[in-house]
Amino acid sequence: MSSRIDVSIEHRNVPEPPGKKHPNTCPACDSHYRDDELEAALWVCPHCGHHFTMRARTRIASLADEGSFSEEAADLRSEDPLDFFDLRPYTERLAEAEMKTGLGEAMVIGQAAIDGNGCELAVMDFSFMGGSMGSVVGEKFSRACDSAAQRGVPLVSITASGGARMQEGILSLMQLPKTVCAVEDLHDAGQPMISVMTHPTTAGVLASFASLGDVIVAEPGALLAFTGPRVVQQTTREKLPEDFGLAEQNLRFGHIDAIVPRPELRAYVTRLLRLFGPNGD
Amino acid sequence: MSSRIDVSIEHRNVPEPPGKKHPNTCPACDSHYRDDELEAALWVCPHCGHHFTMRARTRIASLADEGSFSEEAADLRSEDPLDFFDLRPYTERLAEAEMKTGLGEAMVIGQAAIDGNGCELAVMDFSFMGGSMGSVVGEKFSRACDSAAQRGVPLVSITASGGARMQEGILSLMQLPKTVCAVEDLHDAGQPMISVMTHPTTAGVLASFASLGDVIVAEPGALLAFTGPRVVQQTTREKLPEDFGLAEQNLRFGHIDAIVPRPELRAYVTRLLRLFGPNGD
Amino acid sequence: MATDHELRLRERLTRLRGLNLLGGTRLSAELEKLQRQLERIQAAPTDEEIWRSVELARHQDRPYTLDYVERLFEDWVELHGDRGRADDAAVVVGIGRFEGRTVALIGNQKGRDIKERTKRNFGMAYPEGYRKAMRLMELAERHGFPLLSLVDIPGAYPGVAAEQHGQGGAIARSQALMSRLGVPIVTCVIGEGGSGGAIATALADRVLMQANSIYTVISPEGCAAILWRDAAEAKKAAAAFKPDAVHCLELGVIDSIVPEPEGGAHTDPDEAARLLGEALRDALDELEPIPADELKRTRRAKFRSLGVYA
Amino acid sequence: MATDHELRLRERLTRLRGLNLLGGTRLSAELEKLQRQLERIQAAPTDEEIWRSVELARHQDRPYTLDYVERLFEDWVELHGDRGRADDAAVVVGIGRFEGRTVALIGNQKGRDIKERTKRNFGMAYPEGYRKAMRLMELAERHGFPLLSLVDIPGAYPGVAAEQHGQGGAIARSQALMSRLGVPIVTCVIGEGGSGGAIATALADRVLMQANSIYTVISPEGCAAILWRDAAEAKKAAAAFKPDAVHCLELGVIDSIVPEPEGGAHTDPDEAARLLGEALRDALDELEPIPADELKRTRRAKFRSLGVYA
Ligand SMILES: [Zn+2]
Ligand SMILES: [Zn+2]
Repeated sequence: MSSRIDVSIEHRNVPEPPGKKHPNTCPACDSHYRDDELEAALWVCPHCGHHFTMRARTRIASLADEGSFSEEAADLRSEDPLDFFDLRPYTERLAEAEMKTGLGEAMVIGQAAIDGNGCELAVMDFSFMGGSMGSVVGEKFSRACDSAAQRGVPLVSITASGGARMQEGILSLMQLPKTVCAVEDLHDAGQPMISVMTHPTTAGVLASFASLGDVIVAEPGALLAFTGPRVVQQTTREKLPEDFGLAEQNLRFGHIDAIVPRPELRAYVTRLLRLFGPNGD
Repeated sequence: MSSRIDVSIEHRNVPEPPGKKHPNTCPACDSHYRDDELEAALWVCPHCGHHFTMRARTRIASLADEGSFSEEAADLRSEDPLDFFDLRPYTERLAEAEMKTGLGEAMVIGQAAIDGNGCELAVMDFSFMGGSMGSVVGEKFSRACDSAAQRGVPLVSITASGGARMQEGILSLMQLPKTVCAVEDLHDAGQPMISVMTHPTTAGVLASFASLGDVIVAEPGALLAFTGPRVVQQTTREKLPEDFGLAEQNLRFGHIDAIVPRPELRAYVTRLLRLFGPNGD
Repeated sequence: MATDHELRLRERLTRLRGLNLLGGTRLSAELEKLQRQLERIQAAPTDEEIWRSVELARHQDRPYTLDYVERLFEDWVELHGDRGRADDAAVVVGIGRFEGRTVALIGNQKGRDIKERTKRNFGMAYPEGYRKAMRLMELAERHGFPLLSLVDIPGAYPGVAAEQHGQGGAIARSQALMSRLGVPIVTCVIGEGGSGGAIATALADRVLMQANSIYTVISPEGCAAILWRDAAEAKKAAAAFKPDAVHCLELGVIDSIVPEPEGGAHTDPDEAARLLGEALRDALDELEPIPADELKRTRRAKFRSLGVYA
Repeated sequence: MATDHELRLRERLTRLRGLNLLGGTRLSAELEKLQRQLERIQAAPTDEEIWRSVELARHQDRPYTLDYVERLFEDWVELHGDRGRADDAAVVVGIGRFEGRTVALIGNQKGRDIKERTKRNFGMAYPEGYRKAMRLMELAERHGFPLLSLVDIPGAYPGVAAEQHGQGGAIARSQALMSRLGVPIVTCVIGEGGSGGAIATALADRVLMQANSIYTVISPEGCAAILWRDAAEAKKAAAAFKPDAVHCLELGVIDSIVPEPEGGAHTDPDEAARLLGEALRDALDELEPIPADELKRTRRAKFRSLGVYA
């Protein structure tokens, strides 16, 4: 008896998703670069086009008009509501992440202009505890929505996240409905959200605000999946399609609007801001 | 290269859909009956349960409380806006259909009560030119929606149709948006529509009001398809699944809420009328 | 027959003049347009002329949706996917700037060469395509963008998977959604307006047809196969059910005819685009001042009035 | 620790008392309920008690959605299908009469025996299941039926097809739709409230938990596998992230705890149903007088207030 849901899996022949190597070695073509070389190339491999992870502040600098970015809610910090302790205390992990990244949390928000178009930015940083979403990320995103609504400008969200932050337990799950409600309030205020999904945008972030963009674009090769390939493989023993969960598969299945290479992102977002802008109506 | 849309076809082993034999011979089990035998059995084969086509007035009698039905718009008649002539003039076909069926058109509408619950009925008759939808069917359905809205009662629609009436050309296609708008006006008035699809409910009727029921049920074995099996087979040369387009396949694919055998239909509709009724809110 | 046809159109004009509609300016604009149409029509199309429309509507060089988009839109961004299961290439959707405003566009899209035709399924949408269109309608509504739809579809796709994925319901629900929108909607049939596939995205405030497009309840071949039991009698069928723009206008099914370059749109795509753009702009200009509730009410009333009976 | 826990709950009570909310009666009812909860709590659950909740929440004899439906509803009609591609048996939807009013219900549904478990995919919805739920939400909104949701899902399904069909987006959009509804929504976690699969149908005006249910951001095993690199450490993980009803209440994530029969719901399903029915009825009674706009605003404000930060 066949299942009621057609669970046949579509396989395609595409290259393997990138594995893990030295951070500045291209996982796709093995070219190695200095930081300044990659910085100059927007952290895109000049040889093969592979998109390296981009830090939040670098991302903001690459999009916002010079001097236009004005950060908001920079002083918000996580608490430890569960006294969470796995192999180490949560508070220790937080302190270490802040030390390592120079960021207070996995998301930076603020006002900006892109090619003269006012907007609000909410940018995640994967280096801060895998971009996981706890109470502070939820609150920051929520405030970004309000800031955009109050000023009558679109919100541009750029995600990179492994999912919810386990160390905040059920409260981290609650950041899903929280950010969803924030986007809905933004929409009720008549403002759009442009969602840019970068590698990886998974689990709780994919299943909440990131998927609610009026326009959703992804960077090439980004993993966009609720459950990542390793867990799917282990749990179901299914043979995974070669491009499982990647942006390319998501485009084919109708989940995103476009795949935009990083060098073209600023122009693409600018065009959208113009179309959604006050003269656009 | 695989198509962007997963067009893999699900096949199942189920019995062949009924073919064509003498009207009172069961196409499923070959039992033969007199009219009065079938009438007493609601035109369901007492031996195997096959559902014969049921005429509109018989259907109304089987559902409505005795004496409760009050027909509306009985005097509407088709015109021939295109002076349509194929092998015979449209006007001649119409006259013949009226003679044969005793009906002015392929739909009967009116006020009724079912087990004491007030409602509006819109019942199609496949015997009148294959239940095709032209201007009169569209107008009658539209008036049924208004009558239900004005009296604050639900609409129960019972369809049996080969599609739009070609002889009215583009005007018959316009009955799709017309009936759709009528249902939306009904919904805006706060009243539900219960859609009962009987064999066959296809093409223009399936692609308009019949699919807009708040609850959609079908009779067992009914063909519910936009394009029937013969045309699909001829056009695409695809191997058809055994239950192609039947109610059972539609239920499996999520298009209908339930398959309700005719003897249970009255009780089922009654229950829905109670739930949607004025005390239900 | 010419006289008869003119008579009917004159009757319609007279009826319109007698109506006590809201929005006097709009009505007089409407009347003026009909008057112009009337003047353009010397005679009802002959059977030969009807068949020529069928051929031109299907001409392999006829401009398709994207040909018009590139000529009429600035800042065009094509959007993709139904957010469910697929991105149907037979339906193109996006937003762009048209004559100084942002609009949302839905268009059927055929392919030019064999490879593209296959990719776009010869312009025949799957249910996923209608759902993609519905997603754009919701986006338009959310942001107050007027909605344009360009119709050019041979018909709903007669395939097994299309049925299994719920073609009938998708066409019904797409129309239902259009009847609920508070933004102006303008549709133009730019080639084949084939049956359910066409009406799925044509429940608009203004429905236009290019002069050589057709709008049909069934393909001429399909009609001939059923009524004449011979698909080769398509020409007879077309003559009988009259899918050309002039007859559609006469029957009140469309609001006006968009002229094409002499010889058909394919002979001069730039000029065809200019003429189409003008007609779309005029329609939007008329509709934009109307409040959302009135738009919706009038749109529904218009479609609910279609049909001829005694 | 008990004192500490009580303290926090008292703090929350104090905070609530200080809030200048609309609807004084509703607020005082809220306070009264918290007071009762507080009295019931003698001490925060120990690690052992938390693990016992995990076991009871997953107990093979625990009542599932349909067990409650048959005990609490009259005139129940189960509805089927997402009107797109499938009818997901892991999600049950329908309308029925509950305490004198028609309500719409959405519930996760596990299977009792092997065959039913397979059919219902062990209670784990596919995206089609969330879309089926959304269809019911739209029906509820259209007819003003209050919406009840019973949550009992181990988690979103970790399968390839579930991803290909858009699991993440479906969960997000289901929540978004709930945040837009103008009808009262009451959710109760009746077993496992597992991550995204649970929250997809839990954005409610009132969120309840049965005493032995759990509500988690990730399964204890999943958490252990990641943080301890050993799924067998699930008990440690559960003790660390505290998925039990008492802790969820303390964190402000749920509004109240629905008592179960001594020994767990499975020991006396009738009594469990009676207690659940009472709690659902109380919640609906409170919510029904509130106007749609205020319901929606308050619902969003409540979820937007969740989280702990400095
Ligand atoms: Zn490289
Ligand atoms: Zn039989």
